[in-house]
Amino acid sequence: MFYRISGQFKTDYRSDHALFRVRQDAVLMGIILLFAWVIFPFTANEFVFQALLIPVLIYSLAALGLNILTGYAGQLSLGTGAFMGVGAYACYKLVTIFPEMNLLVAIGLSGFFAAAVGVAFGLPSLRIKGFYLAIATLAAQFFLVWLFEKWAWLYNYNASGAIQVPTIDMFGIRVAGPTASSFVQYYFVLFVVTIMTIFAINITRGHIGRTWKAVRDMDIAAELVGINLLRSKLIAFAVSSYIVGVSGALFVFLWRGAAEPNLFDIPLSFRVLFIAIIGGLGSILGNYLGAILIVALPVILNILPEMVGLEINAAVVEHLNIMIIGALIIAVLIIEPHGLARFWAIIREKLIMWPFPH
Amino acid sequence: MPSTGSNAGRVPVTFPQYLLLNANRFADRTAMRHKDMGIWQSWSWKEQFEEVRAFSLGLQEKGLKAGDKVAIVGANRPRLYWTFCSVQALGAIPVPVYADAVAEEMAYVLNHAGTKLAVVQDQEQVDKLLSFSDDIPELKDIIYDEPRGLRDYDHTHLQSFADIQEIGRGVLAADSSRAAAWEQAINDADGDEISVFLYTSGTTGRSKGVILKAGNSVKAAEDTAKFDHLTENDSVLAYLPLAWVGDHYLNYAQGYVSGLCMACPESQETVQHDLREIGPTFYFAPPRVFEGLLTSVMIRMEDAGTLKKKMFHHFLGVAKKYGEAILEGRPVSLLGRISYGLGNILVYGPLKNTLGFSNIRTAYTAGEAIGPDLFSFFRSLGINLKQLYGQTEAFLYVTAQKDGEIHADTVGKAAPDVEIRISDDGEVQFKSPGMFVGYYADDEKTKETVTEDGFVKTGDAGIFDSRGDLKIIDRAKDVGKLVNGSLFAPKYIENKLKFFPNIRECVAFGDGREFCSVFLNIDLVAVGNWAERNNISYGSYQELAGLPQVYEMMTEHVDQVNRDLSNEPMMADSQIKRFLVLHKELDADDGELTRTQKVRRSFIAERYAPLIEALYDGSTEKFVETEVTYEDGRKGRISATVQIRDMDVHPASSVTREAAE
Amino acid sequence: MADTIQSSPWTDDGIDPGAVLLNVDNISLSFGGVKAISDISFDVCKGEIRAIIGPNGAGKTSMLNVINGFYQPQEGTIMFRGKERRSMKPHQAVGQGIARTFQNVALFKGMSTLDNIMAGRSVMMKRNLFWQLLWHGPALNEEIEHREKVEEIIDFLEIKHIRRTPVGNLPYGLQKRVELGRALAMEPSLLLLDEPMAGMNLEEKEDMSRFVLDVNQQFGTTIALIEHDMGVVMDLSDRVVVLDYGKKIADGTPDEVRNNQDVIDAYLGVPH
Amino acid sequence: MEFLNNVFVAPFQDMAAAPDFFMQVVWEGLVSGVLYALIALGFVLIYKSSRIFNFAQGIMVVFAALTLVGLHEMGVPALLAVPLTLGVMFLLAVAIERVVLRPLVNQPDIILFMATIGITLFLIGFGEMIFGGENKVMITEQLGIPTGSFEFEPFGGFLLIEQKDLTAVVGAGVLVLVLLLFLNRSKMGRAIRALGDDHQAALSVGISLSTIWVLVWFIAGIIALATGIVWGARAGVSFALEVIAYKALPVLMLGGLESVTGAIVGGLAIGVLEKLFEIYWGQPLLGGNTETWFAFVFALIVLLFRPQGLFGEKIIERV
Amino acid sequence: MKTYLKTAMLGAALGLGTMVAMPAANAEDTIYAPNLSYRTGPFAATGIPLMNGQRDYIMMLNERDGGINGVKIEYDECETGYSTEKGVECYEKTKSKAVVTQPWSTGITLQVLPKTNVDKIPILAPGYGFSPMANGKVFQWAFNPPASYWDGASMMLNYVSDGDLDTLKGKKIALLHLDHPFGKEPIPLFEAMADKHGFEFLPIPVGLKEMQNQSAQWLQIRREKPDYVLMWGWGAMNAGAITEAVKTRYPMDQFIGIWWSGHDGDLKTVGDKGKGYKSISWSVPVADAPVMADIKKYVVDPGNSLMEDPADINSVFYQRGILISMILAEGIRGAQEHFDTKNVNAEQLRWGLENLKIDDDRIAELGMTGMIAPFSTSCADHTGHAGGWILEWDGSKFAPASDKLTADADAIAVLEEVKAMEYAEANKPWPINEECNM
Repeated sequence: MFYRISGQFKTDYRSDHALFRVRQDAVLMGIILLFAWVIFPFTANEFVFQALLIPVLIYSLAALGLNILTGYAGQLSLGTGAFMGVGAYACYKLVTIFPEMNLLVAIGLSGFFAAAVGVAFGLPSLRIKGFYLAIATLAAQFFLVWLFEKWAWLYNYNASGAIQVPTIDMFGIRVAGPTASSFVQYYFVLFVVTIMTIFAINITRGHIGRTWKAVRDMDIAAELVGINLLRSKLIAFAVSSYIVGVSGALFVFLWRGAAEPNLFDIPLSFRVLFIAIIGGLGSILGNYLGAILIVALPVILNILPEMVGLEINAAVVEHLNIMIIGALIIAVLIIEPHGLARFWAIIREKLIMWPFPH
Repeated sequence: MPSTGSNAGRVPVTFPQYLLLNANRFADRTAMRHKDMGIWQSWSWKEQFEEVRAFSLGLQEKGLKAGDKVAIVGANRPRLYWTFCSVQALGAIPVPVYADAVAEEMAYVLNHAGTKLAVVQDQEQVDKLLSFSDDIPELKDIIYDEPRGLRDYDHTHLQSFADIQEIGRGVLAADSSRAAAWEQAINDADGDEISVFLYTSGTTGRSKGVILKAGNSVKAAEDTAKFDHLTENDSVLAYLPLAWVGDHYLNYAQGYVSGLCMACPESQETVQHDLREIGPTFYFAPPRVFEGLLTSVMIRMEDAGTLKKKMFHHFLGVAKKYGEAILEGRPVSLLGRISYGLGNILVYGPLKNTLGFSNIRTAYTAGEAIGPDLFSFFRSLGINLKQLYGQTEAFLYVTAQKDGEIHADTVGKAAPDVEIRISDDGEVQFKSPGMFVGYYADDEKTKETVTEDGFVKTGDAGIFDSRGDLKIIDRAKDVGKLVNGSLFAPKYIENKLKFFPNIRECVAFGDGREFCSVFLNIDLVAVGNWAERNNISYGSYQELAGLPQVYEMMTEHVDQVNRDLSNEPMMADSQIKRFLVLHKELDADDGELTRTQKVRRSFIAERYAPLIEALYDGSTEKFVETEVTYEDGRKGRISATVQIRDMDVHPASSVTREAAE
Repeated sequence: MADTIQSSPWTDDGIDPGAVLLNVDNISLSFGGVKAISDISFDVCKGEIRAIIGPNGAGKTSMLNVINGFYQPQEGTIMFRGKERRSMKPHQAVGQGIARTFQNVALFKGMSTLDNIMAGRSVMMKRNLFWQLLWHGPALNEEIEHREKVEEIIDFLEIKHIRRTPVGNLPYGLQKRVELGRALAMEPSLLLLDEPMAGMNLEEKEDMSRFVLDVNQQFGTTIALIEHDMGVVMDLSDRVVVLDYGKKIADGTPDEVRNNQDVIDAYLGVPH
Repeated sequence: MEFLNNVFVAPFQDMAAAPDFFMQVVWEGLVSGVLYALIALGFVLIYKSSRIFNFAQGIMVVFAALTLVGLHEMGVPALLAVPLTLGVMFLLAVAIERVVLRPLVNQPDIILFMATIGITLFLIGFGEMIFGGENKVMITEQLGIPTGSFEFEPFGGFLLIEQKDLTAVVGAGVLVLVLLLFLNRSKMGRAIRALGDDHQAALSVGISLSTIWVLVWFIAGIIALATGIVWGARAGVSFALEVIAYKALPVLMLGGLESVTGAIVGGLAIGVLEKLFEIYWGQPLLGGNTETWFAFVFALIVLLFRPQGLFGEKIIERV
Repeated sequence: MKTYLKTAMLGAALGLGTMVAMPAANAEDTIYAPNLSYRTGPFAATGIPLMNGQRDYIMMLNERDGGINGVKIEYDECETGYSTEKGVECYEKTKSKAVVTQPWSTGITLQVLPKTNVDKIPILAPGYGFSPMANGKVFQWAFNPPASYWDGASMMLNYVSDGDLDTLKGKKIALLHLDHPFGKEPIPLFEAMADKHGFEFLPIPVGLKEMQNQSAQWLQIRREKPDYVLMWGWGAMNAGAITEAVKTRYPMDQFIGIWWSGHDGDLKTVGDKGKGYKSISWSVPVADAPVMADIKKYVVDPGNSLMEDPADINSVFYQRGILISMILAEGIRGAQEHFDTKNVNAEQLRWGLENLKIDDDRIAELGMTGMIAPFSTSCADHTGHAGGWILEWDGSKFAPASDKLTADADAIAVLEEVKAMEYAEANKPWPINEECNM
């Protein structure tokens, strides 16, 4: 309906390869960016920042990383949480060893540690496929979390075994630590997420992204068109783990403020996986939609009874909440197995076809 | 960049002169687009000028001289359009030929025109030409656009377009004076040169080559471009046959004159899609196309959800009520404007967009009568659809509807600088700036067509209505008289009936008879749908056609037509007194229709003589047996007892009565 | 435009037309004791269309798999473009100019026609991760450069109208065509076709035959193909090698092969 | 040097020094192994018949055990509670087939996998709402499971074997035997096995797909109940039990997703090995708690050398 | 139709997504005291009786006295399921009008701790949290009365050594602990004490996923043969440990758990076999305490309690929950009186919690005689270091089995100082209460 694409034609390949081939998409993106960069931060209160905006962004980023591996390169991973942990611990060590280091740099660097670990655990992917590989990634998951607990050097020998984010200033503005304002932290996260998303979009639409999709869709054929499977998969592991690692660093430094090892345990991995799958594998947008649903919905379900004035036992609410999330996952999978991104794609397609049904 | 040279400031009188002008005034504006290799390849006027010049010089180098004829065969391709101008620039004459013509027809045209050279699209056309090359000794060389598959052909008399252009560029590079000479030659033209031969696809007999002069053509095109305010900001999709006057006039001639941008579709199959992509501002299509569009819109909407369907039809209703008034700037209530505005957001805008009509400023239809509902449907959406009446001999325009003076049942007033009159026997005759100078090598036909005082006979019967608008009622030769001497125009009546979606075909009889009667063919899809919705079961066309409910429906339709006819003084006597619904669909395989789906009246009259007899002998039913040809070529016989219905006739004075209602 | 395709350096592999491009020498291959191919030798000359035929289970596909490095033969050598090799990875074979299609369509189902064919050019796309991240600039230029080549192939194979259709939604015949396109995109000097016409109707077969011939003529690509339809094989190919139970039983022009008694026996199922 | 000694010599010296302790470790590992094998068996059955990687097997164990205990708390006699629980598990199987599997038939593996995670979440919420989150005691005695223990004194040491563990081992053995008999001998069982290879072949036996699925999920439910009883008897019944589902995963990796034998052997092997590793290497050298990852890393290493797992057939790739 | 369903669902999802949460307006005449409860999740079994106790005491106050000094307390649970993430979310949600944060898990406490400095909301973590929180100068906003984990650890050592720690020399003491910040909490103290008093300290971690399958840990215990096994267990770990202890034939009288390991529910699953198992506790269930009668009268009998089994009223954890709410209520009362206002705010409550005076008289006034040891807090001491008792499981319930024990205050104080400063250093700039000069 609002997608009126008539008269939008391409006269060269450059514009044909543009990110938004349809003007309305660009407009929509502009509106979203306007909300993200201006309207939300200036209207949100502390709770909205801390319980909705910041976590949605960080989870989106983690899911984006996972999606590169699972959605684009077809390698199912259940170890996302641990790779986030690698990013977080690496960042922690970096800022405690080099207190003068710019946090942005530290976070950027910590991604490389995650990428290295990711590549190491990605090596078996050439020989192990499908669910076997998924279970293999669990090895990373459990081993790494164990390591976070046992290797006291990682958490600077804290008595509690947890890492606590120190207060960090950047260009004179407090960005991390208990006294940092949510407003600043939100912009920090938004900035990193935006940059990472741009990178992810670029890489997935280029030839490396195509190579990944080829490997995902049919690895034998991919090999026979000259794609080096190991190389392609390892790049996917590296890029994916990098993004996941950065998200892990953000997770702890810009949001949680402290983390104990089992924070990075399997529930976190699953949560990110939910986001990626509900959002839509093989899509960038889906990660955001999925995160909005999976992160924000429970928050809203929790405050909903209160808002409508219902007095329900907190435990019952929580139980219902878990059930609703479970049922929702199943429902989304049944209605649209390709996730919310496909959902949007269908709606968009319908808006383009409007008023025709197809 | 062409030098402005000696011709600066002078009004161009040939298309090549316009090319030079446009290459200056619109240098970087897009002149041509072509969907190829996945994108719209584009050429600015300057680039187009260079392409044309290269090819033209290449042709010159190959020995093409003024007066030579060059056949152009193929689909709408930039290079073929460039060929026109390249050839005209040398004073030679382009002869576009229908690409789908069979070899024999094509050979006739090429022979008749005496073409020396043919520029064709691809291997298919090359093969076709080579297949009768022995019959056309004058044809020396063939130039092709797409090299695919032609690699292993003997290239002594076969060259690619690109090669010729290479030659042309080589010439330019070697001798810089050639460019100026070439331009000088163009500028030297005074408009009296022959611009093009357009062969009409004669329904009877052989094709005739209509000779059009450059000056006349340019004048005509300038007139109509002004009439419709065409400028370099406009764009069109060139998808009609290259050899047809409509395409040559609307796209090539008007394009050069106004500087608009012409877009060539990727292929015939993708026209609809390409139309949507380009979103042209000027559009032409015969009524059939619009009818097909409307049908497809309605069919596609059938699958929509109930709510959406309701909304869609509601807003169509709103459009019907206010749309045309708003389009024509007539006063409309605020509520009406708001409803229409809402409809525009929800329905019309998106609908036009999916059809590729969003940017249309002017759309024309012509060729045959258009149903009033169909016509106002598109107009009510906000598409400025108009009718024109034209002929190859006129270089298209005879009449055209002016913005704000649009009526479904007329073709408007005379186009600028056109004179029209109606002869005593009802035939429309005209005199126009773009008028042809004669049929090539056929003086006899020319004499037959042009009156002594210089009017061209159109062969169409027409009348002027009270507003002075021309109304075409039929082919002049088909118009007859009822026994009481009043006018009987079968096609006029048939068209009125065919505007009902439930009626697919009909044949009217009445010449030399007491009254008018018709055969009807129901539309299997439309009536079948209706039957399904009303839980009426049927097994075959024959069974459906014979159902009493269907007859009821047809009776209503015929009565409506009678009511309409009674409003028209000249036609009131042609009201339908009796009709029947044929037991089989009229079919081209049985020879009842032409391949272009036109009714073959005399054949039908002969084949169904017993039925006609029954129409006039007062019987209420008649048993008939007919031979049919099935799709696989087998023949069979079907028989049926066909019902005949009597109709009431409305008094001719019903105008007043209706007004009182 | 289409004319540029003729000047493409596709066949520029340093081998003169008519000379031996590929020589397969005494190849044997077995899986866990089961011999799939035993001691087969034949050659493929540059510019020809070479057919490999034989009854089901004759080892034809295995032969192709050996040629493009998917299987490593236990014995024998392969000489390609004048160089001898024993084992290599499939993606290395692609690097040397061997492309292939598959008996069962092996397209990337989640991708469009355009992307599938673009994937065929992966080997030639060199811009690394860094440039890919930036996209604008070198990566995009490279992408466009290859897009132009791919559009030529799309045009050549007459699949413009399905450019952006996900290949999973295409009818079988078109999928096969897209697969051929993907192989062509690799600009191979040797193109291996594994039953290019399997499962096609007559019209599709005719189209495909035309494309195979056009590829051979227009680009001078050497083609080795497996096909069951004898009519097609005899029409298309310059020379035919016949396998049966992993052994070579005949080799020659279509006419020679047609009249070879062993071949007739093999096809009639005369027991060994 | 010392490091090498600690890794390669000292542990074995320890084993030899206290053989009774070593035997105890092996026994403990074996008992865990039986449980791993049981859960893995549930996975395998469902994977074989429907290509679903059923993550919900863990919560099914909890759910079955909770239902049993919950029914008993409501006053249902223990021996009646068991069939009633089976009834509940049957209803669950039917519900899952109707609500989840049928609409998702022919979807990619990962989608079905996610759906089973959805089931897991739903059952956690549902179970906690119905039964509450408290720890519950398995009605071991009421079910007639012996609770005493046998004590041995091999090599002058001390080896303790609990009767309920022994019952668990024996019971699991019987269950597996019955299952194998069912799979190999009955028409239904053969249909289930055939389903893994070819839907059409299975259908030709004349049993509808949904019947088979309900049946398979029901069998998985029976196994879940058995697991729940055995595990609950050891450590009580609570939602924390759900995590043992993870333990079955490396077993599957090792034994192959489709091999019943693989599940059993793999389960036992992992149970014993992880215990040995933890006691003799993990605790002294790595700070303990290595059981969380040992099985996974072990399976990963094995798979690197044998990608088809211990019991899979060598894969020949075809094109 | 399917399309509509899809569209509707998406619409609903988006609608929810854009809704911005605003906590409901606060009624003026109540004090909002939220509790970050965990009635769900793996530790629900422990949480439920505690939450019930906390809730019922406040309800009783509201019913019996009309609140505290006439101001009703709005007790509100925000469910965390013991998840740190949910906990922080709950903190953010409630902090705008809450006078106190009761974070419950050590993980949540650690996360919230730095934020409270900024938000100026006191953390009340009775008997849990971070032991150095006792240092009120550093942790101005955190309170963990009446005893910290280090107090518990010290009391345990005092108990096993009969007050003379040097008798432990050469002995081996194992700490079976959850591998989690909570479980690691006492390790520094044990290590310090082991150094000082010459016993061998052996931490044995139990992973969160291994809680119910501790055979490896108990095999280790069997191999190491420690003289005492002390346990920092939580939830299902407790029952698992006691079951394994029984199986391993580890003597129950050498097996002592921290107060969170002394839960009736956990021991019930073990039953008679757990007889002799001990747990240190700063609270003692007293069935006939007057306060219990009031709770029964005002809350349980009218059916307002969430307790499922009325017999649970005498369980350790339920009564501990009551005491926790009592500490909060006393803090509020103190603040009301000090500031002479009814509606105390968070900052005022901080003063209240910093100046608790729970002496024997006050305990008696509260009808809690015997349930808790007297203690008092100050700006320097946010714990109070009250004593505790050993409770012993008799097969069906816990009963006191020792005289009142006290912790080795000096040793703990040193460690508290060191660790608190370490914390402040790692999190600098960290505000220190300079005004407090005690």
